[in-house]
Amino acid sequence: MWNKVELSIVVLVLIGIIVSSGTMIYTFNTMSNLSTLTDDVSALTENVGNLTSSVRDLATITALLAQSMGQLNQTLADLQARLASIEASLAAQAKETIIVGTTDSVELTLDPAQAYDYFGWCIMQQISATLISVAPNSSTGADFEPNLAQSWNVSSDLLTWDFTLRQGVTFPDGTVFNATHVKYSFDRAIDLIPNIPEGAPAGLEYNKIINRTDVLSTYKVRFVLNFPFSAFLGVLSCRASAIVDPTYAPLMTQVNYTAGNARGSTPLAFVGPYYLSTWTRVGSSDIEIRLDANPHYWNATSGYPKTKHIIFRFYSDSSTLRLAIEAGDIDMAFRHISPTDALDLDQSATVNVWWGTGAFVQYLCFQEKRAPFNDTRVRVAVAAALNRSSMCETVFLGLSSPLYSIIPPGMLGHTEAFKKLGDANYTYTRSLLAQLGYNESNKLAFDLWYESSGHYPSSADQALLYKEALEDSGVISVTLKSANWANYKSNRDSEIMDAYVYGWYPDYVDPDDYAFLYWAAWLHTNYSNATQTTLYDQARATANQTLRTQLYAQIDGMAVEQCSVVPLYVSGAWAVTKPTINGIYLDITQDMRYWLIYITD
Amino acid sequence: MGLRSYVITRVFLTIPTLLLLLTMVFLVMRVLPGDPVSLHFEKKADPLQMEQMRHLLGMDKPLWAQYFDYIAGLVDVNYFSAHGYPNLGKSMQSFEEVGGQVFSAFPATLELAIYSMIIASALGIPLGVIASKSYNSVLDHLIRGFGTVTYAVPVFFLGVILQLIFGVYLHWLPTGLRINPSVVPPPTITGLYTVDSLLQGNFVKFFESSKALILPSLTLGLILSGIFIRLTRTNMLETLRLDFVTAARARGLKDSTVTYGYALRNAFLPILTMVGLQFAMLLGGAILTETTFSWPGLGRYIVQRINFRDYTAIQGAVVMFGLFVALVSLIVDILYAYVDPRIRM
Amino acid sequence: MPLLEIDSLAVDYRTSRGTVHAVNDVSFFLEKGETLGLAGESGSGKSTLGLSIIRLVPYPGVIGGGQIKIDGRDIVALPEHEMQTFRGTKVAYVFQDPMISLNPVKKIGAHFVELIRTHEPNVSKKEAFERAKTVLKNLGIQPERINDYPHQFSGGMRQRIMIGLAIALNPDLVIADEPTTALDVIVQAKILDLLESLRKAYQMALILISHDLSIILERCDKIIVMYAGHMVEYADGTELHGRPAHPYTQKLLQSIPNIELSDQKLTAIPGSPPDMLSPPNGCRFWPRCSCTMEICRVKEPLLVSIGRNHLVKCFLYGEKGVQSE
Amino acid sequence: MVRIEMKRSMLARIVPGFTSLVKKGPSGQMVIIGMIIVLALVIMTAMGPWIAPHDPSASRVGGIRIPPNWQFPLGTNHLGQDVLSRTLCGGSIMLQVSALSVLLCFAIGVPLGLFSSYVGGFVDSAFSLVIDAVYAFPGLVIAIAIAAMLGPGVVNMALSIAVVYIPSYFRIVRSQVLSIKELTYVEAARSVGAKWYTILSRYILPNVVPSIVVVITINFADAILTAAGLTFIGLGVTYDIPDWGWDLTNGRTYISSGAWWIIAFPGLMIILLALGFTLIGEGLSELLNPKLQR
Repeated sequence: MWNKVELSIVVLVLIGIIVSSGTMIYTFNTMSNLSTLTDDVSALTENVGNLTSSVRDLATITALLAQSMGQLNQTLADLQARLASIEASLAAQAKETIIVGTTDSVELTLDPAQAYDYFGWCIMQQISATLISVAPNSSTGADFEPNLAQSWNVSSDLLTWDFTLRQGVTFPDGTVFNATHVKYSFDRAIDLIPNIPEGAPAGLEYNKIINRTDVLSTYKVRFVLNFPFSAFLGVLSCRASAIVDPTYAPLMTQVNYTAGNARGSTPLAFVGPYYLSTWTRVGSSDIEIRLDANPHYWNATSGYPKTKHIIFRFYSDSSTLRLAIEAGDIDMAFRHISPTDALDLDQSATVNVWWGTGAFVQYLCFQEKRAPFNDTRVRVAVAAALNRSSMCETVFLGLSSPLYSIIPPGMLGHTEAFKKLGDANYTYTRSLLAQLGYNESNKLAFDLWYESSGHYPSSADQALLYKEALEDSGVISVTLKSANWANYKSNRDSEIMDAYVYGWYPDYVDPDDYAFLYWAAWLHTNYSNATQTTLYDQARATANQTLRTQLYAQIDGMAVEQCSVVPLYVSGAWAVTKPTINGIYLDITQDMRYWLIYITD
Repeated sequence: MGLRSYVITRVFLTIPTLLLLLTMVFLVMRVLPGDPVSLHFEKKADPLQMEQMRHLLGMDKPLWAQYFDYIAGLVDVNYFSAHGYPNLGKSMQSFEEVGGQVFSAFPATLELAIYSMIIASALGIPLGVIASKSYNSVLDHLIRGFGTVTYAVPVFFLGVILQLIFGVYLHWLPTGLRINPSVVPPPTITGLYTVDSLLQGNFVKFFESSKALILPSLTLGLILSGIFIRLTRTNMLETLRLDFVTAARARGLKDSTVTYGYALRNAFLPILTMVGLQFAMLLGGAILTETTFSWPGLGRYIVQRINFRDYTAIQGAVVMFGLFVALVSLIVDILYAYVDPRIRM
Repeated sequence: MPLLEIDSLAVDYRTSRGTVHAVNDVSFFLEKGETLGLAGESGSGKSTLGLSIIRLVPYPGVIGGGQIKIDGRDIVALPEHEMQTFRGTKVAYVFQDPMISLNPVKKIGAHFVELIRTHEPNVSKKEAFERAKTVLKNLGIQPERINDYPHQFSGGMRQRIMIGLAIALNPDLVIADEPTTALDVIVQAKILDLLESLRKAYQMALILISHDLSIILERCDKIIVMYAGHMVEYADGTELHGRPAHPYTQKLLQSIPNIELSDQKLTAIPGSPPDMLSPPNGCRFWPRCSCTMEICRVKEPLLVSIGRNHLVKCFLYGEKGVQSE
Repeated sequence: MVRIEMKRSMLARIVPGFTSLVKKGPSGQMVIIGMIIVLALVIMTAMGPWIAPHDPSASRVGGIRIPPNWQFPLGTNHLGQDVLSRTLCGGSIMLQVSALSVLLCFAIGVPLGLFSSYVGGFVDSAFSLVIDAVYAFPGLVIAIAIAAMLGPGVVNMALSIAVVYIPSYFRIVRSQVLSIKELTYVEAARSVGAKWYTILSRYILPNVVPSIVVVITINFADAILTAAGLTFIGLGVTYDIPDWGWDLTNGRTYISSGAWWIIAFPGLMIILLALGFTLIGEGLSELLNPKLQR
């Protein structure tokens, strides 16, 4: 090692020398040129003359600039005055306004029947409301609190769900919120499904879940389901179940962004803490989103939202976002500050970093249509060779944690099932692969794909670490391949990728929204398992938590045997703010509840 | 021939070039492997829906028909007068009008381009002149060295360095965006913040928007100034050698008169043409600069659309770039004709 | 006191491949109203000599030594801005090729106005314009064309304009560097006549530089013959025509076609001018000379007087030249 | 006679270009320095794998983001990879891509230019119309579009870059040929019944060579920068091969946290490489510019 270091230093130094000597030659030559001139006095004076005159020319040119600059300075002077006054008024506003920097952007629309991206849902949560919602700081995500519904009860067979609605909730135009609005919202969501290119809001297909919605009375509504569904409350608490305003929500068509008309750009009923007062998009990415307090908010009396105005600013990547929060351009940076930045911002006194629990998981999928992964033993062998902890330590600096069950910790039914295979368990891997005739000379070779356009956090670095860990087994050789998000999806659908890393954000916080990933058809792993699906349906059909826990545990157990999909890690969550910002809850729901945030001085 | 007739012919000459350009873009986008629609859509799109989408995007037609629609759409005057932008088809992702998106994104790029052009020429041309005047002197070599180095620096590298110095350490200038977050952007008239804010008579906004412009345009301008220096220098060296310059000197005219009135004014013609060509390169650099400074322009638009395989959008943006470049070169040529009496007469 | 007095002038070109002594040890003087002819093959340094008088020797040329006195004032060390006042007012220069000697993007009028107002700042634009018009009239160009661009004029016209620009501020000395070479024969004579008449009218001194000895013979009082940067012979016109001393001059004269003598033998000079980077030592002409002696190869002859202001640089006449070393 | 004429014009352009560069003053020395830099970097990259102290893509050889010290002379990056090793080996992709693209441009642009200008007439004007259309177009935009469509990979990258630079070859060759075509000695050659390919190879090509050399060097520099740009946009080749472009792009994320060394060294290398080629190009073009020769 040592001599190598020295050797390479020597080489570097050599190059340094070569380059610098090159420059030396050059400058020397310059000088010699000069000397040939200098030995003649007149030439020198002339040269100097030229020089000065040319400098004078530069002056003449810059003079113009300077002039205009001068004028500008003048204007600047009174500008400063104006600015001072402005800043004063800004300062006054400051306590009312929070500027949030983000790298997110609304992907498509704010129509609950179609929107399916984190940021879209985040905005929707601020400007509209669902019947029920998850209490802040809930550890399991199963502590539901009333929102537009005040109370609810469910039949023992989990098929009929009745909700009593809150009274005195009004839309901005004065319309009083009632059961018909609820029915309208869900009927619309279901009717729209065939008209939407991307299908129903992914994951939750209302048309499959809900049989019908009945208005029992002005303030009573009933959902009748097609099958017993214990996680239905979770579904109702998610953004796709937000209430829409019939005036702005046509039945058969989805609502898209329309420039200069924030209200018309979303079908949502403005019954949330905020209005959407400005929404500017340029070339289908957000430029400005401005939220103003909604005076009609049913909870306004108890002082919500605590901050009148929320302004979103949009940055192209995490490093510029970090620079912005450091420079104090923004009050709060939420999604995505990179782990590195988060950690060393944590050291600085000028900002606060808030740490929370994550529910975003990533997992490794195998293409089981063909060799090598049509053989379970190969999948298991590879799964055993993975080294989650080293990846988490290196790439996420410990801010995300190894995941040994597709259901993230904290949630009902989370297990450590995959620990059974261990991490970097090379002996096991080698023995398994040996059975199939793979060894140092004849390695198991396959392509490992990752998404390259930043759809998942540092996916390239992850991939590199996975590759490394697998190849350390000595009997596996991995070829890294990458594609941007669109191509990645199409590759997945055309099933050309041997092994590929995928990720999942919860639609609603319930194991029901995770467990199915093991065999989800849209992952195109070509894996299916009747027993697992039946167990899954049983878990759906019971409200008995202990029983559900067991059932999910069984599913995990089988997953370990099959390794159709191998859980990798669950992310952490963090937000960076100025020290004056308070009231941030980063719980398992991954929601940012802006109406709870306030400024202290 | 007269200036007017020259301009007219020149305008007519651009048309075939444009048509060619459009055709190439279309082919590039269509000849590539895979069917855009099926590539684009997510899991749930079943065959029937895909058909709907194809129909909606007019991709169920044969290629030549698509081509025809595409050209026809571009020259559809009614559409233009109705929407205020040409028909570039619908985005494959959001089904919004690509034309609208592209036109809304373009001003940012334009503003960036203009200002960096100004910086580049304000820096490059005088330096080039000075270098050429003190030919082979230390000054000349220094300026030349500067030019060469700036040319070799990757745009985004320079951008990051500037961000770090002026944004993070000195806190003088914003590190991104077109205007200070706490200020509401000026109402869109031209789309150029600096211009709009002035039209609106709001100096604070002007101040803020120009502050935000400094770093990006400086980054791009510096890179470009290298080329300007080289161009100016060589052309000046050539003209300074011409007889009429010596003759002017022999008549005892002032040094500045000779340099600018004679040498530069004649060297200016070739410089002008080159500048026109450089504009294309500048737009290329703009893409990287926009990404570095979160500048919401056409470049960033393309980059984002690529990640969604939004073919129609990419095509639209590329066409927009093409149109713009064609326009610039047209203007340059007309300017040329105007400056050079030999054509003007 | 002579108008122009040049004393042992040397002009060098410092190229990266070595130094070229383009003009070597040249001395002469010129009174007001006199005409001097500079004859020699191209590359003999005559143009360089001309340019050095207005101190516009092109890069990388520098005045390597000697004096150039105009009205007794040595201009060699003069600062640039003072030199500028000299040019155009005291000394004017007419260049070889009129097609490229005018600024293509400036109107003719502009050229004049610019010139006049640079040197006489208090003259108003209008005045200057009027003066320009009169000058044009004198040159036989209709004044209304003053607003045309150079490219609208013929070569001859342009040369007239150049001359106009030269005499506009009636300088004491005009240097015409091959003023007619680029023009066709018919125009040539006209231009030269114009030059002559103007010279008389304004009593200017004229230095006529040309490779064509005949032109010089018929128009100049004094003649200098240059070869490879050396002034090889100096004499009055008639004297030189009567008895050319230097072999080179003789050869030059023999190469001029002459209408009077019908059976004249035209002889070209054998060989070609030396490479100025490495000129032959001794007399620079010996490789082409018909009467070369041993000494010519080793020693450089000095200028020796062989009659009333008739100097020659050749050993044929130069025993005392040798002794004087 | 013809032969001599040709030799003269060849020598007149090539000799000042390629011999006695030092004597040619600063321009010549620019060329030499450029060559030295490029050569040095090429050698370094070639030797890289052998002299690199660590496996350049092995993570955690030391701690994460360790500033330069004795054990890690250039520090380590965000994955704990040895920056020194990566800097030593990281040139390969850049060089491959640029070399390949230059090769492509040359192989397509030059023959095309020769052919079109030699044939002349309709073909020529048609070709040049197309080429000019491409030439006038923002290069990086095309490159990005094509690269995005083709997907990552050295060849694809080279292709997308090549498309951008073919026109400059075409144009230079064409203009040269058009000027040379009419020269007396070519006329003469034609009159004595020389075949078209003899004329091309014997008389025209040699005269075109110098200016092509200039274009090549400039093209090299541009190709390198474009490659870096594409990588920056996220269209780079796979991640497990050390590459300056990648390190520059990633390093950008960490410079704000003070880890300048991750970005500085690969950045420096790219600049040096581009600078080397630019120097050669500028020097040569100055040397070969007839208008500047005295």
